[in-house]
Amino acid sequence: MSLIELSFEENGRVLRGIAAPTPSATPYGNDLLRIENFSVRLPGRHGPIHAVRGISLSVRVGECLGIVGESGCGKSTLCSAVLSLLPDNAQIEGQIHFNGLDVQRLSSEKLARLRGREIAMIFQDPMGSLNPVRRVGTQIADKLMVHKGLSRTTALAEAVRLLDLVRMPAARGRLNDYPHELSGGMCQRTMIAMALSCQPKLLIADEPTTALDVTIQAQILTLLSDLRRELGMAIILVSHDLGVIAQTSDRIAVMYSGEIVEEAATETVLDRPRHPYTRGLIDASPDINRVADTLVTIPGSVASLSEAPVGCAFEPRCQAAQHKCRKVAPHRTTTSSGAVIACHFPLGMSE
Amino acid sequence: MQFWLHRLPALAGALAIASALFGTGASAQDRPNLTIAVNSLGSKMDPADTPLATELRVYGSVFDNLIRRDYKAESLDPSKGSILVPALATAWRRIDGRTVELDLRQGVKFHNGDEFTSDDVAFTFSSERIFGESAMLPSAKAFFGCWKPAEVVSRYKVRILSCETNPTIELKLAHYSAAIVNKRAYTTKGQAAFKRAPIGTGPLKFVEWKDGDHITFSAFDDYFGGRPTFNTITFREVPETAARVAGLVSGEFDLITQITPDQFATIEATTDLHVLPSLLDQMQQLWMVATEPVVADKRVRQALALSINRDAIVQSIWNGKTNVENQFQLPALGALYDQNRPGFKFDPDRARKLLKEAGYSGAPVTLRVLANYYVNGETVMQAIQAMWQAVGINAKLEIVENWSQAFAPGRAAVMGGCGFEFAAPEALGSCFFGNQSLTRQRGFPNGVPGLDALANKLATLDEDSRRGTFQGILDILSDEVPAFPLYRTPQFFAAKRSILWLPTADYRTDFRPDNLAFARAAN
Amino acid sequence: MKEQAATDPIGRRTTFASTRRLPSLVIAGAISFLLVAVMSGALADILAPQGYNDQNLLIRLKPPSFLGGPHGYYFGTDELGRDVFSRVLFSLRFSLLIAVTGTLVGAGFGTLLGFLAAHFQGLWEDILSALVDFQASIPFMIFALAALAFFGNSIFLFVILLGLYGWEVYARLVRGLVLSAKELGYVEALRNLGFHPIRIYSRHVLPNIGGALLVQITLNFPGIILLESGLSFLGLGIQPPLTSLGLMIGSGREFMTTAWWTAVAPGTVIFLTALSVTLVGDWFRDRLDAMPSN
Amino acid sequence: MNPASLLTVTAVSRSFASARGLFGPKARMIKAVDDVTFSIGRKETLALVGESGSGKSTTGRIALGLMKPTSGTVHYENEDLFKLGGAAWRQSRRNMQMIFQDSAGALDPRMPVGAQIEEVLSVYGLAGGKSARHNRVVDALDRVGLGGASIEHRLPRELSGGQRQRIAIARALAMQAKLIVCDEPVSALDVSVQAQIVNLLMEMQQVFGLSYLFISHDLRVVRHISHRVAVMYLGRIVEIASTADIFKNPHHPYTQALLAAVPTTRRHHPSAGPLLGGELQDPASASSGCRFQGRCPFSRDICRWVEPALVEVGQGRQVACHLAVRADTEGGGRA
Amino acid sequence: MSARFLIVRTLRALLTLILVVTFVFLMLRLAGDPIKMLLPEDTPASVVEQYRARWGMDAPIYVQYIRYVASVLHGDFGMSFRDGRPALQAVTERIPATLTLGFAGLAVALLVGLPAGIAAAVMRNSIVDRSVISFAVVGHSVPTFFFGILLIMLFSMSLRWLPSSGSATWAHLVMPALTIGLWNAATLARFTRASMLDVLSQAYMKTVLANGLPSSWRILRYALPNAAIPIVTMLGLIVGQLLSGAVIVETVFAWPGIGRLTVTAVAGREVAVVQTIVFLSALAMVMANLLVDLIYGWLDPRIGSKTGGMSR
Repeated sequence: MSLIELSFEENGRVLRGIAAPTPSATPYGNDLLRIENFSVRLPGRHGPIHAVRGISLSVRVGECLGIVGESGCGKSTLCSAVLSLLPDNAQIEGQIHFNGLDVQRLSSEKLARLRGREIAMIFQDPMGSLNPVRRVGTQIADKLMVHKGLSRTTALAEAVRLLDLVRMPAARGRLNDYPHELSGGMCQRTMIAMALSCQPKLLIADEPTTALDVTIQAQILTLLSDLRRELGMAIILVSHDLGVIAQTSDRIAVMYSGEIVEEAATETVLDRPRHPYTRGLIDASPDINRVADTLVTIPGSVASLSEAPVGCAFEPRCQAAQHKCRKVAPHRTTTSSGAVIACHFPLGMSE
Repeated sequence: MQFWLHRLPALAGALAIASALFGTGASAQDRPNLTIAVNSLGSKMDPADTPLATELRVYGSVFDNLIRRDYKAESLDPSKGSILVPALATAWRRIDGRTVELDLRQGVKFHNGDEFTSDDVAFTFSSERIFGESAMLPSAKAFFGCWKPAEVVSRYKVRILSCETNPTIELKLAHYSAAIVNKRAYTTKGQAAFKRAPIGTGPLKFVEWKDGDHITFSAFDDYFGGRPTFNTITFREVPETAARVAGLVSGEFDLITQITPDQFATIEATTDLHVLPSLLDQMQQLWMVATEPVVADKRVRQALALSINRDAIVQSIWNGKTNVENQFQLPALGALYDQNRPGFKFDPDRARKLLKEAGYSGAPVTLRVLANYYVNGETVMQAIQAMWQAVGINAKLEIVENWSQAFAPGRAAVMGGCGFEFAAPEALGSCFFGNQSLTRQRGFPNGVPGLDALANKLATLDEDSRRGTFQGILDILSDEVPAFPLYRTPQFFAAKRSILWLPTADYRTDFRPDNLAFARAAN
Repeated sequence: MKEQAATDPIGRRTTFASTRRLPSLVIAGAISFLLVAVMSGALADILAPQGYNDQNLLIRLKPPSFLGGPHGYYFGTDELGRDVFSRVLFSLRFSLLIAVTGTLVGAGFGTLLGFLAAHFQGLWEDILSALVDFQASIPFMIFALAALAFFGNSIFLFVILLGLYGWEVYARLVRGLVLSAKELGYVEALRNLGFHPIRIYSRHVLPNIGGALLVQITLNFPGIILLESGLSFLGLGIQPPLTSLGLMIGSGREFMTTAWWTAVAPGTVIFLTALSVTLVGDWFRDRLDAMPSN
Repeated sequence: MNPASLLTVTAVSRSFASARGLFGPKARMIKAVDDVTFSIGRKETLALVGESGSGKSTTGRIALGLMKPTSGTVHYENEDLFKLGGAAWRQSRRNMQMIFQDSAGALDPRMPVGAQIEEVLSVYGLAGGKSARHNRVVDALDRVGLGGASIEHRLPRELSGGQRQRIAIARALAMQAKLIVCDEPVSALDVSVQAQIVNLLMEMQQVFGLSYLFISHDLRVVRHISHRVAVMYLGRIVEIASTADIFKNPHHPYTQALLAAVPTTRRHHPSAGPLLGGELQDPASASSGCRFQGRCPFSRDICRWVEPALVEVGQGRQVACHLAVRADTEGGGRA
Repeated sequence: MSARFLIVRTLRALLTLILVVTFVFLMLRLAGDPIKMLLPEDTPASVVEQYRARWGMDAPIYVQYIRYVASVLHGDFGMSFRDGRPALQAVTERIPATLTLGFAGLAVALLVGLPAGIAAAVMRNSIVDRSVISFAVVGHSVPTFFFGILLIMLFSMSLRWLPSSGSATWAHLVMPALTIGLWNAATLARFTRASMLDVLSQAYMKTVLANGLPSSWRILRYALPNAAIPIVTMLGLIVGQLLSGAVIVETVFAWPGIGRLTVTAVAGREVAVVQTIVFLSALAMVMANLLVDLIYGWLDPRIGSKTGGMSR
């Protein structure tokens, strides 16, 4: 982990604080993003919602981390927190370090630089994420003008290049289109182009394909994988669909009720899940290649984030739950292979 | 009775001195520009075209009459009745009971530079303007009765003729409807244009009219009565009473019209302002509509008249600043006026008795008044409604917007202002007698019993006979009660104390040099 | 018709989003004021020391008793020596009564048209849209004055006119709500269950949109109160001897310099009433919004 | 018309105006559903799959009689749905029900769920008295795994998505519906709950002999639940076959692409077909020829000019593709 | 914005005007004998009949209607019997005064309402926000006529700073413009705030934030254009409110405009004048709404494009 503070010159001005190590400059394996014991409470109508509960997580340079979880498990809140996009009234504990910088302590100026240049984000609803009354080209160019100091004309030319990069058909002609004139897939490509415009080191993709059709989803996922290879950026891919995550990520973190219950390399998670919830999730997902008479289900429904559990949050739905699970919240344990698990009685381990 | 007029003689005296001092010497630069706030500018300025009181206040000094009433002299000695003095005519004489011959003043100029001659008089009283079949102003014909077109005797001599013995010709000539208009302007521009840009001989010369906002006049320096004491007069339309008072207090206006006694305190609290009151030759009254069953019985009508405490209304709503007259008569009638006539006293007991006799059964008596028409009109009517209710009359009050609504079926009593347009009993004719009388149109289709016959006897020059006839008419009116008077209609102006000006018993404002002066040179 | 306004399910385009978390003290104050106002109006016969037309010409334009006026005349007297306090109570009754009736007329008419347009769509929507365009094309005050000019003044017409004020807001709102209810699916689900449309609209849709409709009513109500008082102020609404708050100001303005209480008392009451209804309406809408969405 | 089938949809088309205004120029007509024919047998599940804009939901609503087709007929037990009068149509609702994607929207938000089921019973007079009705409600709730009295007094918003979907199923069961059109019934649900509902639907089919028209974009669920699959593209059925056939041996290039695009937890996709490029076409700008031609990796000249008809290519299998037909007749098919 | 959108809007505006003319025509016929309403009350019966024939009121109603429409197209709205001038002249003479007041009021509304609303939304829950909300709620609840009277009392009577009524100088304009403007500013501030808040909560604003654009860009280039769309539709409403408000404000301040003419014409049952006013104000409103539609279509690229329809 590098906590180096570099100073370098850009546009004739000395800027302090944001290090810009190229992937080659930083040895692989170093953490680009480190989230430590991070918690978020959001005010809700019926008391606070404890959306994120003591999460620790790291993303390495150039890595794709998949976060999977069902609705309301706190995965989107976690993403927003990385860019410090949470509402003012959110209560935050713990730390997020990006490239050695404490994200929450950044001045608004540095935060803007972080958001624009270092970390990019794309969202679930690509259509709604683009300003409906500004032209697609302008929206990309705006970011280039602000962060790279380009002139309008150069920025627009750069926008064409970026749209080409994301395989936008007839890229030049799209500059003057408004978002409503594009399909959902094209909007997401535009969002990706905008995200890539300042060569971010980390791209956070929050359910990027949920609103898209399956064939388009496949296109976008392929695109993301390709771009990661080409540009060497790290990706956090968030989805509720284990299939989507499985195809794209190097590592998977499984979230349940605001916590990460299991985190390991993709193959490990899919082939040898240790947490009963992960197991259930895999079994409950119907697979195109697998036919069973009945699907294995997880009884009950997703736990509410407003109630703080005493024991394990998954305990009420867990078929392997024992007395201890109701009383004591399981700690995160790291296995020798580097996998993390939070369960008293992990699967595949004899007691 | 007219105790409140005590200040007028003093004012009149000051005026006389002031006009002597400034009347002739002031140059145009020295003369002030007056801004007068009126509640409405009206919509026309033709004296014979059914003018409204608001309109007459604006253009009252644009025209002159052949003969005018000397209100100042009358106010100093009310017992003399109406006093007629020369205006455009220098002298007049009776040829017979039906004919008056007048000598015209020479060298009088109209605003457009024309000289005033008998042609203008003849045109003013012509068939084409008033008396003809398709006259421009058919409504004026009713006022003049059976007058004939004026006859030109010479360039400066005319004769006014009536079809019958008519003692009121001179009085009518002093009436606003008889103001002299310029023939050339009238005939070349047409009546519609003339009434938006009038040409007369008066001290006010029309300059500009911005509808709904202001009308401006300049001083007509060739005025035969002397050089006007003002430079310009602008009438501003300010419908809100409070706003007019505010404007006067703030100095924006020099003179304001149509205030109520309730404003006096505010005005008089400001030392450089004063209230200028006058009583019009008119009475506020209630019309009885006998065709409505509930008031078909004259005893009910009498009861309605008797149950009103006029003194209370005058003392409270009018601050005591008007008079209750005993029946339809005014001091201006001079010899015909009977000061001792009893009139309608406040007598609720008798009213109850009369109602009982008439078998009044609590049917609603609908009282109508025009909205924002008479000063304090709605207020007074609400007071009367309460007084009627106090004697057991089921009085309903309706506030309406115009006369056709007021006289639409369902009304039993309507507030009106028919009065002495000239100081003679005949003036009541348009109200009460004759085929065209309002009474016939509105409630007594066959006329008031006995009234028309008696009224015919008025056509004589014999004063005593006329007096007897008139008192007889008043007796009938008191018995039949086609209408009954409430009080003299007062009008109140307020002005800067520096403005020496007297309002009159006429609606017309008089800004002639002898009636307008300034205590010190205006800034 | 503005599409935005028409399709917005809670009528945000035509109304305002407002203050979240209004101080509860303010809300409590507003609700208490409204309760007091309604009670005073309803119980005016009992509460008022005098009748609204009881005159005493001897004590005209006297200041309120706390300013040295005659004893028992809390808000002073008017130009006929009537008790301003009593008249305010009765005026509240008439003003509120007329405003409520007008609101019901408007809400009823608008709701009906909204339902028709949303149910039949097509031609009915065109009719509604033409009517809305028409209404929007004549400034309401001028429309009301014209109607009074042509048809003369009567309470009946007056109430109808007040009802016409804002009907289109209800129509748009209801159309939007019904359409979104249809979009939500439960209308179609009920139709699919074989329920008669009348049953669906009366038993299911109406109760569901009732809250939003009620909010709209509270949002419109201050407007109606102001309109009523405005027309009465011009002398074209309620006529004496009846009384209304606007009429009181209308006749009281003559005495602003000498007897300010004649206009200030009813003016303050109008202001407070409109303010309270607005605040309560906002609060109510916030509450409705705060409920878990359908 | 197949007398054995419960529901027969014959040559159904439906057009919509793209935009409509008082004075608007003549609106363009978009064929959302174009000449669609299929039937569903008793106790059978037919899945209708396709991407957004393929017309599958419209087809479902037409099949249910909720929407009138521009042309074509729908027969339920040999009765033409659109020839029924208002009352008879309403009566026919008893047999045919729908379950929506958004179960919250399908329930009256302000009425306790128990009352909503009871209302159906009382409207149709399905159970004698009030207590009998109530028993039926409790019974139905039991059936869908919501036993215990506490649920029935709750409002829809107080239930989870899965519970609401169960209520919708319970209501259909209470009505003794025979055919249920499920429009994306599980796509809004979490995976764990989705599995519960899928299982429940299959169980109910077994117990009550229900037929389903199962509309979904999720081929993974479809594979699990359906007996036959019809694949729609831009308003037309491009392939219809038994589930096993479709998944093992998809004939139409679009079906192949669709299968290839499905994300799977198995990293090595056994039936990986070509990944589809391009976007879904605007249905309004449909040109001549095969609708899929623009995105089809195997497109030939003929595809550009001649629209392929849906033809029988095997046992209960129909495909609308020039190439697939040829391939099939040439023996074996691709794959 | 397509040509089709323009044509549709224009046709709708024309339809509305036709409806207004029809309404004006019918109203006179529904209200009783139109001749009696058009002539002074004391007109003799013979003259009434004469006029009935002269004005063609004895013709079948549809003929009368066609004639009426034709005369309106020629700008002939009949005569004002009060001053004997064409009604159109009496009305048009008043237009400049009302326009002056209207524009001044609009300026006050925009200059106060828009910045206040934007500031409140951007600084949500701050003291600024609370002040704006208080201003908006209070401003919206004060009856304009009462507020006007209070202004007169304060500035004319007590302080003597401003003239109380009339239109002679610019000083006369201050109080009426404030009265009418502040009331609308309250409405506008609230609406702007709501609209801004709505936009600020949209997903695309999160995108702007996530892209690190400066807050001035965020507010001015990204939020405002979107928020402006509903605000512009609101402006059509405000024009109507200005005209409605003019009736009362012009009465209170004796401003010689259309509003006061309406009141006097109604009181005098000047039917021709009232008809003219109704038609002309409708014309103004329709033009204003047309303009609003055009701006709206220009601001919002979704309107009138191939995917945005007439009614969604």
